[in-house]
Amino acid sequence: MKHPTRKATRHVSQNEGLLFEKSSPGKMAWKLPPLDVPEVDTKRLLGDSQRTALGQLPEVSEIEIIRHFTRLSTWNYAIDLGMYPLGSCTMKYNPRVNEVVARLEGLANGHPYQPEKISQGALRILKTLSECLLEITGMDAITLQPAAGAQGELTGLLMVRAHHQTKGDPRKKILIPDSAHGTNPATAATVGYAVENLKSNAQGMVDVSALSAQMNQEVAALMLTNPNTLGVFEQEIHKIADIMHAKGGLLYMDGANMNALVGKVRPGDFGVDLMHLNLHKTFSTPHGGGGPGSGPVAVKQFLEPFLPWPVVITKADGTLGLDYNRPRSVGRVRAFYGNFGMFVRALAYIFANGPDGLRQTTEDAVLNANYIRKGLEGAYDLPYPTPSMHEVVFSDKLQAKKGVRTMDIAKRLIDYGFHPYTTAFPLIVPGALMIEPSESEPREELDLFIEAMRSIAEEVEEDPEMVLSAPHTTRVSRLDEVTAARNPVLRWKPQG
Amino acid sequence: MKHPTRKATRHVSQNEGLLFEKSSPGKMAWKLPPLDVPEVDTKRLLGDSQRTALGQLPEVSEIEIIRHFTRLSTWNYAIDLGMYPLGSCTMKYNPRVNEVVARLEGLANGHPYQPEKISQGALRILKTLSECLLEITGMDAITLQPAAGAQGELTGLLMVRAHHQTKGDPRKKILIPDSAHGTNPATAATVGYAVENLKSNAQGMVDVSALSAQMNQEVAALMLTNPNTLGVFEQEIHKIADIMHAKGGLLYMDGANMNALVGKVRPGDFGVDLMHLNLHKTFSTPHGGGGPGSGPVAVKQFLEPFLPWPVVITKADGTLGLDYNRPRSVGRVRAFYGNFGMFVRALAYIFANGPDGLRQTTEDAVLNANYIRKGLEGAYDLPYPTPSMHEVVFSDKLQAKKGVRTMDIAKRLIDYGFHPYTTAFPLIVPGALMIEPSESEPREELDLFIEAMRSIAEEVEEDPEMVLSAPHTTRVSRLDEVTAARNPVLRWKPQG
Amino acid sequence: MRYLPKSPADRGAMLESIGVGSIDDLFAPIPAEYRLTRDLKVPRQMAEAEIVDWFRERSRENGDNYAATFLGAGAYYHYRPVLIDALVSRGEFFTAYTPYQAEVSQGTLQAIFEFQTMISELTGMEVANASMYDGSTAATEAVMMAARLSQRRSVVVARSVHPEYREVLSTYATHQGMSLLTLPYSESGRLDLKELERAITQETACVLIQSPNFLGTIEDVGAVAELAHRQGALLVVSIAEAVSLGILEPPRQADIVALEVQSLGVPLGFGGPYCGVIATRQQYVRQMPGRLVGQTTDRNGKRGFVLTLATREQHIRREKATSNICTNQALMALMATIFMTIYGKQGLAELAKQNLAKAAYAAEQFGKHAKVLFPGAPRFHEFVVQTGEDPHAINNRLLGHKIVGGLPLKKFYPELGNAALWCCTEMTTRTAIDTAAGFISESERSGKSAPETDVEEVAR
Amino acid sequence: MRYLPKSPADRGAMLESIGVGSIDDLFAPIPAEYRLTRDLKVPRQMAEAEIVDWFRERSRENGDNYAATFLGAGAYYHYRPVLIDALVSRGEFFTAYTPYQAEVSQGTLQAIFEFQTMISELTGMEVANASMYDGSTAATEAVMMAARLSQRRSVVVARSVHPEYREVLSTYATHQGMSLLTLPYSESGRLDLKELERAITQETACVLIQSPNFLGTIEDVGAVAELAHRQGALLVVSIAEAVSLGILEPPRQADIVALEVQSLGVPLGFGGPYCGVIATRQQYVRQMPGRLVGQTTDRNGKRGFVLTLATREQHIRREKATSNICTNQALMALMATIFMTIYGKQGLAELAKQNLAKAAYAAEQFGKHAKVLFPGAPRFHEFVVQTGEDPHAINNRLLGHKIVGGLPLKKFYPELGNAALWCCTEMTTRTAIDTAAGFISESERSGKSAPETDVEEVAR
Ligand SMILES: Cc1ncc(COP(=O)(O)O)c(C=O)c1O
Ligand SMILES: Cc1ncc(COP(=O)(O)O)c(C=O)c1O
Repeated sequence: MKHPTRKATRHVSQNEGLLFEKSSPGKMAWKLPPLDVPEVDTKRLLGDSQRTALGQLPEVSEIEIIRHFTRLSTWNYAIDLGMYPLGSCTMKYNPRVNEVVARLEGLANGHPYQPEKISQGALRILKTLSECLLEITGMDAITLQPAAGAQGELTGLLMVRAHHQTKGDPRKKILIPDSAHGTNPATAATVGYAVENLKSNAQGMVDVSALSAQMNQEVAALMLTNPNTLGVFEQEIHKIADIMHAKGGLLYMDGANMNALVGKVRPGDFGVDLMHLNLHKTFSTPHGGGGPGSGPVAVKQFLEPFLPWPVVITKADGTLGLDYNRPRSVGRVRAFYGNFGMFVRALAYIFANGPDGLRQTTEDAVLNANYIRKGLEGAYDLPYPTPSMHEVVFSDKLQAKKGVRTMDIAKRLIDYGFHPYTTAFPLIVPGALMIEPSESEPREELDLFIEAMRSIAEEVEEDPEMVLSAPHTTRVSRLDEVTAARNPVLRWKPQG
Repeated sequence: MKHPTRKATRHVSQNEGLLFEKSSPGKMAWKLPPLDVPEVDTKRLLGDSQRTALGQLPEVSEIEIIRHFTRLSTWNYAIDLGMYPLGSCTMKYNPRVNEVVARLEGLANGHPYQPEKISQGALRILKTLSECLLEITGMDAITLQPAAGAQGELTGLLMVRAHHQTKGDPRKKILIPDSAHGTNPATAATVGYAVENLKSNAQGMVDVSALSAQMNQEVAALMLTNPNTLGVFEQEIHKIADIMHAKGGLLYMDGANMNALVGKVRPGDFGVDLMHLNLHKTFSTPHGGGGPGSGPVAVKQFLEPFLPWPVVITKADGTLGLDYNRPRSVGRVRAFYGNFGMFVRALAYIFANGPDGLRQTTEDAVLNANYIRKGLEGAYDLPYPTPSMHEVVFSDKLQAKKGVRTMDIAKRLIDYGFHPYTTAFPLIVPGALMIEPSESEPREELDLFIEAMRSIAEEVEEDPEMVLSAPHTTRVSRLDEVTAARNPVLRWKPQG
Repeated sequence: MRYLPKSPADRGAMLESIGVGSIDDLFAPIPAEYRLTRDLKVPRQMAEAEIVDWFRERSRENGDNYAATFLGAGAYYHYRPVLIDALVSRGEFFTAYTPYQAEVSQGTLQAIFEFQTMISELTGMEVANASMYDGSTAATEAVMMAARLSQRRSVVVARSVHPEYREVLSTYATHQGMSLLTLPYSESGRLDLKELERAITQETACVLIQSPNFLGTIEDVGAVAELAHRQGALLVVSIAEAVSLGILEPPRQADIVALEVQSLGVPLGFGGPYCGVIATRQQYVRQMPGRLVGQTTDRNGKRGFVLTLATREQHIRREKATSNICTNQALMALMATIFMTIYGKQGLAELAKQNLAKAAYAAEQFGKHAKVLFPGAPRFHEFVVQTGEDPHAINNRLLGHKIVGGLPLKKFYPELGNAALWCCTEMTTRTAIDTAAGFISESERSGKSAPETDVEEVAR
Repeated sequence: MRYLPKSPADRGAMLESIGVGSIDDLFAPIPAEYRLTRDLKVPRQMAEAEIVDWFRERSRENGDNYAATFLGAGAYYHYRPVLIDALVSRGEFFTAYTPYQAEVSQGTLQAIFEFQTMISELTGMEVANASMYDGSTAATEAVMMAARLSQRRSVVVARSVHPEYREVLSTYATHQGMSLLTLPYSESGRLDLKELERAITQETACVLIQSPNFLGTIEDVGAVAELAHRQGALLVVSIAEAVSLGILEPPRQADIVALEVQSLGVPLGFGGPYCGVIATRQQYVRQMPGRLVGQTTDRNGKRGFVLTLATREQHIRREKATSNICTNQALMALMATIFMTIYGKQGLAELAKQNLAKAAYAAEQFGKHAKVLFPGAPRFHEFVVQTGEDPHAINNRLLGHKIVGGLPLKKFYPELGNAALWCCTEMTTRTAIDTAAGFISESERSGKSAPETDVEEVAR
């Protein structure tokens, strides 16, 4: 490495094959208690439905399983290891107490259909979290059912649709800024809407006059991310809301970036009609290598009748219950009540913070992003000079001259001991470097990041090949994604 | 690396400074609940005893603590990562269920002085484990109090002393084979005995005629490790016992190597009068980076009166209790009842195995050691050709010709993805390579180990410098132990 | 605040280096009139011990001390080996993001590849994806996928599919202009094949069944497949109880299998997070929703794994994507992977067999006193019992003995009268079964039929 | 057996490669007459679920649902932040051995170095070791160390040192030909200084005191040190409650401090594993028992850590070693390190202050009804209450309210009559204190003095 880093070194790392390659008949990691009822004749009970062979499931022992997954885990980067500045992902600290409370017997083993009288604890959690989220968003009613942000969007657009249908005015289109996340248009399509693109202006914000022009009676809603995916707060949010409302449209807010707002401003106060939250971003529930998430949807009162069933209610005797009798509801978007385990964690996070902690969190998140922005200005091109909130988006314009693109810089960042930022999103920035540090980074880590990024910028000038061929310090070098997609090998198969 | 290994690769690894270097006034990872009693005036209550400054304790946040210790942990080798063939240490799988049951509320939060009527669960564990260990060792009575093997030795020798004193025959000497572990002589000295060395014969066993000659009325006991530290079973054990007993001496067995015997033979059946066990070796309790351990001492009936107090008894009403009224007892060797958490784990291990599992475990441990022995014969010098039980000891004689010693080979083994074996012990083998795989290694891992060791032997011939300068793949290269001892820096101090 | 790694001095220095006077300067882009000038009305900052206490209290209110449960119905109480939590609690797994950057995500990627392989084996399909939200959305997305594959818009659904799964399907389908036709079950508790034959047309995109179905009976997948395929329709099989595949022939004749893997090591957790997964034939993979991991090589020819076929997904294809799913249920898929590895080929079969035996015994005991419905078809570990008395009343009495009875079915299948769905797993002891049988017997003997209004609605 | 990673085929192939016909051939060295030809009589192999159930049952029998405890006396109930178990549960920590091979043990080594530093700071000493078994053996070994340093063989011990610590010291000392002289406490509950002055001679190796002592009072360390040093004796201070150091001046005048760090994040665990540690002056380090980690550099000048000064230890020096200790309490030391890091400089002071306040409140409340002994000296969070009635009887009634009362002292200090040692920590709620005070008040008012024989021995 030309520019040595203070952040990371190389160290010996265990190899490990696939489980199937360690399997041998007769090895086992299980034992069942003795059966306390009579044995059964499977053939007699099941007839043709009886399975004869269980295929290639592995046979291994307990120690091998511990080692297998422990070794695998050491190949991953993680928030617990260092800064994970994926823009739009809000990779923040996942508090350990959340994991403890989510595993408490009565919560972890609660059955979704157990009688209400022995479900008061879970229902209380649903209710308390709902109340907190409503206060935080400034909205009036909420559903916790959606399993992730994208399903929150879907639930929201279903409610938009129901709203217009109830008015006898089923509209056809959803407006979506060109900076939006892919789930926004994909969701609109899933709900049967046509998607109309909205161009951003030179500041990276919604072009209000263009919006005015595009807005009409066909448009059901605008899906707006605020701050948007450039990390820019839509300063003309009130005008945007007015334009939408004037023509009977609704303002949907993608709340993926709520980490920039909590405790400082409430979407319900600036004209949003409905929005989703990502508990796995703003509210610290762990990403788990790709999920689970949780995407509650909060709405203004007029949309309350359309919330999915069931909703939590307080019954006459003061106990909590679930109300399924919701004739105007859009229905159900998944079985049971949502990703309950994530509610427990999000609520624990809110408790740990309190009002002062939540506000300080937001302030620190914005502080961190601006510190990075300042630190990298000059070294990387900043396509939109508009003030940043919780994230900042650079482009690879300066480096592209040397043939080095955002993905190359990202790979090189790995050698410096960091997980890369988000590459190639938002689409309005060609060659984007989308950086979101979150509030969880100490200044020390930010300084190392800035140092690494500046060092890479120098490398691009002095020795672009070094960057183009990165990473150099990982157990595998750059992987061939093209071949993977061309000849997909999606599962292991026995040799020969 | 000349000979590439299939076992390991290098991968990027996070650096991390000392906690004190991350500290900054006002950062915090704690919060106390509000005080529900009146505040106090500390000065008034404590006067001069009040502390004014808490020195250099660090001030950091939760995420920094998680990262600090997570990063540190990734610099360690561990059983969970691979084979850990430290001879005499029995590094076996530490079952995860042990950790779960040891953390059950009533066990983890039980106070040692809580009333017996709410301690029946803990007492039942003490009793059940005692019974199992007595059956396994073939002895009659046991104390679980000693905190580790060395304290077990001490407790045992105190009982030896009490036994002789009771007979009005306080003896002065303990016989200890030259192959013994350092704790044996150190313990004898702690108890006030003179240590007399016993030379091993050419087979690495006790020289029975020499023993006959050395044994006399001055000798209180022989401390014998069986199998001994060469992994060799003392085949003339019956003669040894007879010689000791004939002259009124006792046979103490260091049970560190019980992993070679459980379920196959019982020390109580071959003449041992008393012995200790290492629950952290044979019974799977984790080593924890150096402890805790647990060293129960099992004895024949005639030594029972000397056991440390208290002992578990069954009371008239059938409940369990602790008996402190033990007038002939050697006393107490530590506060409370021993490393209780380790008892829970050891018992869980016995339950998981049952009689068949325990026997199979021993067989596999011996099988693994012999497989390695076979695999390395020829490549390394085998000073004692006597059959091996659970471990095998080679010497660096062949490699020493090229100036490569056991410690160099050990360091090179790290590059091949393994933790080294035990070096330079037992003392009777100059340049020892003491290898104990335990039963927890799959054949695959043993093959990789043999391959690595053979490859190193070749390297010694072809390129000894490669071995002498190892390790090459770790985040730090070989550390300077000499300077560390010469100018000890035993704590961090603020700069300047 | 203890999660925030900054001292006041750090903040001051950073503001200075940014060149602003105060933190509020950074919030200037937010129009002043909207800025919050008060504290949020959420509970005050709590100590860790207080948080634990609060949730402990909730846990206690949530039946943490119940001795046995006979509830199943899409959420199953199986033993979760302790290895699962020990391993998924490693920060490298649970605090990692979606493995976009393959070189520092090989752990997650290889584990997903193993998951895909095991699910393929378990379901008898050729490929499986990395996960869906849950069984209900997996079934729904599988139906959408079938619609894309067949280019047809009508769906035939068995009424014996989990009622909540059908509700989800209906929510999604409504706005896609798809028509749903729900077909009844026959005497045997299986989909009525005659009705099915009549219902399938050249317009039918697919048939959706569940097996074992919600009533506990195992569908005749082969016969349904034949009827569907004859008209060019696809067969989608939903499986809510993955453990059943340890002993039941997988639906190899299906075109798409939508599986809920909760029972493979994912906690009941009051209904979520669970983990759906879609498996199908290789040829259909480009219409499959969700993430996929594929094997490839690095620049030195070394094996490695990457996310692949992303052109199906929303972040590339936007409104033309196969689904809007992004975040999925990766950690639960990892739990299932570990569970399947622990039990393996032999253990999963034995586990399923114990479930079968427990339910067979229970059905026999209950059957001595009350009517066990649908005796004509095989079942796995759930069965419907019809009693004289409202099952809520029986359950209420059982609750007093710390036993949670079967799920009353009146809400979902009113035509079955006083019926409840009972489930036994390896966790159900003979003692619990005998106790429950005793209560049923007592109820039947005393000819009870308490008016429903007296009875608390013990199941929702 | 599920822990064993071998298939029958593996075993066969391995035997073949070794060149023996059966496994029993490998056990041939064991004389046939001793070989076991039957199964061990231990419980049959149990499933994981059965093991968990068995220990759950034991946990329930062990007071897992008690609301409050007033027990201290060398084992303290403090809140254990969840980070501790989250971190020590990483296999890289708890499944590693003693860090003999530094290059692959830097994690453990650096953590111990941090432990040594923090313990030095906390105790006001210059250096600390890596750990001892517990507070009792640490105190005992500290006394042995003092004997080596002073080359004297007489020891003066305060009777206010934990009785079990004194028992351990006595066990060790007896066989080393060391004499022990035990000195009484004064009216104030402190070591009687006049007696001390008389007792110390030119033969005295050291004086051993504990502070806060077993009776809860804080010793006048300075005065004791002066008397000891005047005669060339060393002062060894044992500290059983490490949290006290958050607010109490450390015994800087001591020569050796023997600390029990259980209260810094180690579970009560029915008495163990705990963690002792010895701290002392730099000049005495070569007579210190136990492991030590030192800082050094690698071949490239990079900082690293190693075990050092091993020439003090048994594996090098054998019978001439400073101690026979080998395996110690590393994982508990790691717990304490994490605990100290979490609370840090500020938090530890605040934590100690809450303990002080709780005990002050409790002593005040109890003092309204009964006699709180030793009012003359300051105390931390323990105090002795004398009642008319036998405290076992009061405790028995409290137990019925799920509260565990203070430790009756009759066994250890019969001269104190109906006295008990009560402890409050940050875990003790005002409600629990008020409830206990109520019971004491009731006992005193009704002038109870039940004959002891009627009363179950509730403390041992
Ligand atoms: C701006 C934005 N919107 C929506 C989503 C989708 O959320 P989810 O992944 O939870 O479905 C994301 C996730 O990355 C996002 O960044
Ligand atoms: C043969 C032998 N004896 C005694 C001991 C000492 O046991 P412990 O470390 O538990 O004190 C050991 C430990 O390594 C040993 O190997």
